[in-house]
Amino acid sequence: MTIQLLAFYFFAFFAVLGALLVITLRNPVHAVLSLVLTFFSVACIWMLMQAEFLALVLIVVYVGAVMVLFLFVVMMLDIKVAAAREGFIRHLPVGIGVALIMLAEMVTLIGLRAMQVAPPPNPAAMHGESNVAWIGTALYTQYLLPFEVAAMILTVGIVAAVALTLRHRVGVRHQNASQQVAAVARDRVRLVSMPAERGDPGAQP
Amino acid sequence: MLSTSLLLAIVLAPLLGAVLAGLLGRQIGRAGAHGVTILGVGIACVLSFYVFYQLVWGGAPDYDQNIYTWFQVAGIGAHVGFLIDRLSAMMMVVVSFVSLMVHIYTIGYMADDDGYQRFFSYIALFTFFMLMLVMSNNFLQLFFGWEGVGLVSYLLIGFWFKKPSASFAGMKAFIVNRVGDLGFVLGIAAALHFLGSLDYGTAFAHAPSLVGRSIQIIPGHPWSAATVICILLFIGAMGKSAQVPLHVWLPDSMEGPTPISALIHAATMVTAGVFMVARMSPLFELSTTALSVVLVIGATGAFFLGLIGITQWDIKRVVAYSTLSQLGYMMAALGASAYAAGMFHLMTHAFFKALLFLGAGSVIMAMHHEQDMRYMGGLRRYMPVTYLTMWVGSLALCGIPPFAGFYSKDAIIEAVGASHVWGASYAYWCVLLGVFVTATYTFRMMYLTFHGKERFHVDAHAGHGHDDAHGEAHGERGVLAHAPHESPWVVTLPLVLLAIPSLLIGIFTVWPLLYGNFFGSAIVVAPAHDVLAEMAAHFHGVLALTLHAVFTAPFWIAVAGIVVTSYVYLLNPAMADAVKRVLGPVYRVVDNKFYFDEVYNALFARGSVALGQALWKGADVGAIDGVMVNGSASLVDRVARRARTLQSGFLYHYAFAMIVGLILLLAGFLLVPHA
Amino acid sequence: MITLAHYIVLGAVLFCIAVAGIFINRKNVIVLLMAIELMLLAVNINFIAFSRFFGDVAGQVFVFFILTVAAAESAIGLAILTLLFRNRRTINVAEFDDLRG
Amino acid sequence: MSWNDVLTMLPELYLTGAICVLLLFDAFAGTRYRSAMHWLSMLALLVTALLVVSAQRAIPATAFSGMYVDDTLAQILKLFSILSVALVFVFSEPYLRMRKMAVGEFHTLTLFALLGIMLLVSAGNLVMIYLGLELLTLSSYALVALDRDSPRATEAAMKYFVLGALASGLLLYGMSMLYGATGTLSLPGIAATLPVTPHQSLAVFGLVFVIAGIAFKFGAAPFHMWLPDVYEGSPSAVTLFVASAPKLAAVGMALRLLDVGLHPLLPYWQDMLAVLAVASLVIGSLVAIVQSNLKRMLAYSTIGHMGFLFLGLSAGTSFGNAAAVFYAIAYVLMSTAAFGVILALARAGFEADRIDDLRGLNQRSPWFAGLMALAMFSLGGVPPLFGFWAKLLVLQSAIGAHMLWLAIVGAFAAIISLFYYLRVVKVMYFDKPAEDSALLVSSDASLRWVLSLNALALLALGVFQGPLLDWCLRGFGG
Repeated sequence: MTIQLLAFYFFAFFAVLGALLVITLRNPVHAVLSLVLTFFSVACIWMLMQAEFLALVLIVVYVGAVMVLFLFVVMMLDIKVAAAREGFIRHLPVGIGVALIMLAEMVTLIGLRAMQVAPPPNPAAMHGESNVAWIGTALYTQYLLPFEVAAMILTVGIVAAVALTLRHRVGVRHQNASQQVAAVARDRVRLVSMPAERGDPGAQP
Repeated sequence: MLSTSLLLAIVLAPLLGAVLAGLLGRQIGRAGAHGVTILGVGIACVLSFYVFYQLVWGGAPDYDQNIYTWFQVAGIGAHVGFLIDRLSAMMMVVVSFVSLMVHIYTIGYMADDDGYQRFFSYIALFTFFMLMLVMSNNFLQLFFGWEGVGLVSYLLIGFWFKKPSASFAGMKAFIVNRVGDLGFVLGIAAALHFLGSLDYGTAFAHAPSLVGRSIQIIPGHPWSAATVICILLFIGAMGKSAQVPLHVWLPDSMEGPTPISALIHAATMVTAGVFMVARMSPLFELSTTALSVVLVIGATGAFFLGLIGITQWDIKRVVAYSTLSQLGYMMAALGASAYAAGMFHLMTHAFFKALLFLGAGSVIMAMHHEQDMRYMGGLRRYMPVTYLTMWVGSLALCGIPPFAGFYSKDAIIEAVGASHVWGASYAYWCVLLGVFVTATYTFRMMYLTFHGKERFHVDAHAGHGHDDAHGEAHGERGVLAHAPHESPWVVTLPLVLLAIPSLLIGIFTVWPLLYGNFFGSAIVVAPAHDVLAEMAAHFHGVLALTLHAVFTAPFWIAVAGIVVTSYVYLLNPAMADAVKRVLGPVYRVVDNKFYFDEVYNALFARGSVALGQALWKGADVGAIDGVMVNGSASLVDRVARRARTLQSGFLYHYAFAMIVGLILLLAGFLLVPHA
Repeated sequence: MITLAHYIVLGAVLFCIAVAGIFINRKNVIVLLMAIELMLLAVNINFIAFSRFFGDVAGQVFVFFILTVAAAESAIGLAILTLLFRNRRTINVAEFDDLRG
Repeated sequence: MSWNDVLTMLPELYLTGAICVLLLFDAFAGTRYRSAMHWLSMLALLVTALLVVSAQRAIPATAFSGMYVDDTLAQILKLFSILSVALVFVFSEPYLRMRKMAVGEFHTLTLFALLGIMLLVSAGNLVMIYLGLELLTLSSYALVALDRDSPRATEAAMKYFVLGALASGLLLYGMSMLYGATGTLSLPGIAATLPVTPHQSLAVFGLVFVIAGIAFKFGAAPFHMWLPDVYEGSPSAVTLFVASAPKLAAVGMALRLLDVGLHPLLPYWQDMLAVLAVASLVIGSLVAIVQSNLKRMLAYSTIGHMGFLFLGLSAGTSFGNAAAVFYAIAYVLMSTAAFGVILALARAGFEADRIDDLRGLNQRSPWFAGLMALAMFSLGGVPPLFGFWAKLLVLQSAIGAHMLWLAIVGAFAAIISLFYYLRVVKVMYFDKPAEDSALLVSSDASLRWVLSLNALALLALGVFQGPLLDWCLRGFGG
């Protein structure tokens, strides 16, 4: 058993453990932290595959930004850790059963025998460049169009998030300095000439 | 030589009338509306007679041309075109003549109705679609006309849509016909698939290639392609021509105005199925199985549906069941490969049945929209023209020589007797006993309506007038505001004009139609099935045939029916109740129309609603939560939970369903070996 | 020696855990969002492993895009979540059954 | 990248630019320019459509290293998507105005979704399929939740989001397996490798997941559960959108994946699609019967329609594919007409989305009752309307592919489905309007005219369906 294999089992164990905790823990904050554990472990496994760029992106973007966003929302919403878990416990056997059936089917159908192959030498190193350069070159040549589309998707994310959550609260008074400065006397007082009130004798009471 | 513009004029004249009356009805007024439509249909009628004359005596060749190409895609062409041979020419004459009579009659019948212009527009439109149907030279246009007449028929059944029963009847006709149309569409698709063309000419030319080809509907069970095509097409005919078990819509369609019953539900539209099967004779002749099906279903209707007519009290329903029975006769003739006999009966039936319907309508008008024969009786003194013409129609219906119906029905019975396909002997007994049934219900109707004591009385203060066209606000049953009187001339004129062919047309046409190879190449009969050729050997002229009738079984069976009925209803009225008592259970079954409606209601209407309910509640809650998730929990707990969360809506159930679907698809690959 | 099979099985296990998380969880919408992240992670493991063993860059590039989309997706998901909380004062999955039948 | 690449995908590039301009316009112009936003969006659609039309070419063109494919199929789907989005804008304008919903975001998000559709139907690579799909679905999630204060809309959005993410996870897993089996992401490359790869069983395994993803996008049973809730819960304007152009995108996606990429696996996916088709036909046509909400009923009817569409797809022939595209177009035009009527009747505080709300519509507005009846008959497949031809073609293609049993199931489903379409017609024509009935057709002139045209097109395209069918067939070399 090589040191790599040992490392793989180590990280894989924590990845699976973290995943299991994510879906079982009661407290959402704990669940988020378990997910972080999984992400870390998986990033290490990617490192084992010499996919350094993606491993780093996973840590920096996922753990650093997305998971923080999750934590932020969890805490902001002030979710009560509900005591009632009976539903979960009762449905657990069926859930586990279905998941195991699915796993069994998947593993059977994938055909693992054909996959008992050792990895070839690192392709990026073969090209005499780093993993980052290897991906970067592909990204900016062959995959330029998807790259741009990904940018549009991020824009949609921003537009949607703003459209859904930004609120102009009614009744909140904002100070608008430029309007205040631009105000002139004419705008502040309006003189209205009105005819004097007079009783109309023909009017119905 | 027939010119294209002539044929176009026949089709377009009624359409133009319909459009004018429909769109400008308010502007041109009542007289204008019936003026333009009658003019249009009149033109079509006159020209149809001309075409018929040209084909039969003028020596004009058959006409088969495409006029307009609708689309041409992937080797499939859809055209508008006409095929005018003697078969279609005869149908054109029948359709346009009966339609013209009904138009004239409607002036009187609908005189007080608000929807006068609309009505004329519909019936002219109907004439257009029907002519398109019979003149078509391809499947697609046939289908167009087929759906068109259906559409107008639903519109007209539900014409008095404020009456709930009328709108319900319209719906029922629509849905039942969809079942037929399903078969028809599949049949056309299958014909296109195997024959490679929508045009009759090309398709029929390829018909012999069907022999030996098969189709697998259920994997592993090949069926003959010809049988599948023919049976599918025949299912279409069953819907439109109201054959057992798709007949249930026709009696209900009597909710529509009577001229419609005469035109659409007796003389023309319902015979479209008969016409279609005759037109498809090159295909049907390839499949003995299909012919057997046609024969058995037709004969079954001829006898059993006629039986129902004996128990009905509504005068229109009696005539309606009689129509069902006669349609059965026509189909039986087709099944026996005696296409000419079927078409012959179609023609004679169109005349005398339209006559009977219009006569019934005349009676109904005289009775202030009372249709129940229990409140009639003795009307012969009040309306002599209606009385006499209806007798002509009745005798023709019963097949008494020398009335028209005799020749056609006799030919059918003999042809069925001579047929050798499977089920022919059963069919023979059905059509033979059907004669007795026919005589019984016909004479019963005539006696109850025109003879015997008056079962209504006149009360000037009863207070409802002629304006009550919808039959809704009847006061006491059987009380009339003033005495019944003969209908106006616009009503009686069509009666007389229809009575003439009902009396005479059989005598003049029996020889050419049945034995004179009148239809020529329009109808194909395999030599092994050609029963008419066998019968021709015994034909020695019309007079001999008529006299010979006295020595045949059908005639005496009809006479027996007449005698029995006369005894029961004229001499010994108490007998009817006695017979009813003796035959109690049988009577109830027949009186309830063999429970077709009930069974359909339970099976289809309620069944599909229940199945939908079950899937709605069951699939979401029962299957997922109840059976799979809570399978381990105790029964009490499960019942309680189901009561509490009767409907799902839960995200996890949805996700669960998706995953189960995925697992099943995966399992499909584990378990089912693939190529 | 770590073979391709090791990675693929790890991916399958994580995938099944994530899927199970979606329908086992009956309390909390936010855990559903996390399960979705897990699922995408499993897919990413597959892609990187295949990419590594083929010596082909396409798989890793795809993972890059998946990560990008997942970020946008979680932003929208969390936005909907806050709306839900604002409208209902709860994010309990078992209480969202207004729409059903 | 070259100029040629840019020119080839000019419509998409233009649309991207237009969306950016609209975004800025919306941000800076404020709410006073609502109608300007509407007309600018319509203008953007018009120009995009013109660019698509002007790019008509006989031979398919590719751009950006095969990421983008422009062919007849893509053009048909794009043009009708643009058309349906234009209809969505016209029909929903009064609705949004009355409800004071975010007009700017509605337009930009819808256009983003349209961009996703256009990229999706032109995809030549799994990456583009995925990104186009996500652009479409992410925008759709946001649209469904756009009515922010409605609990039902947000609930629908959450369900849509979670299930949609699950589905795209399944799709991605399948794609990873396809990649593992073939070593390429390019669709033509996959098709070329599949017959020679030693890992074909792995590809078939991935195929199952890909089919699940496709089925979700269509809303085919058992992946349909999101559809009724989203249709019912969304604001009607959004329902209209969700029910229209995305179905064209789904057809495009299915054809790109199955016909272009996975055609060597035809015997496998044919059976799967057939099974899904039967399940959808049964669920769709039966469960719709018991619905009282019109939008929900139309949702179940959609599931049934998707079953029909699968009949065409599962044939796997070029005729079947053309029939499926034809069916999708027919479905989209029918559902815009049906939902258009709902939108025309909706007012502030009155959604007009229950079947009973249509009671006696004929007495209030015979014309709109007629249009609705036309839409219903067309949905039910009554000849000679558009929907009839669509059904006929898919049935015919199923028969042509020797799946007569499937055609018979389809025909039965068509009959059952007539029942609930007729119910709507019956309610409009034979029931009396409620005493306090608030049935009023919107007075918005463009809505009235365009809706009339849309519904009448169902008749016109039924009568003159030849050119459209021809065009669809040409998309597959027919």
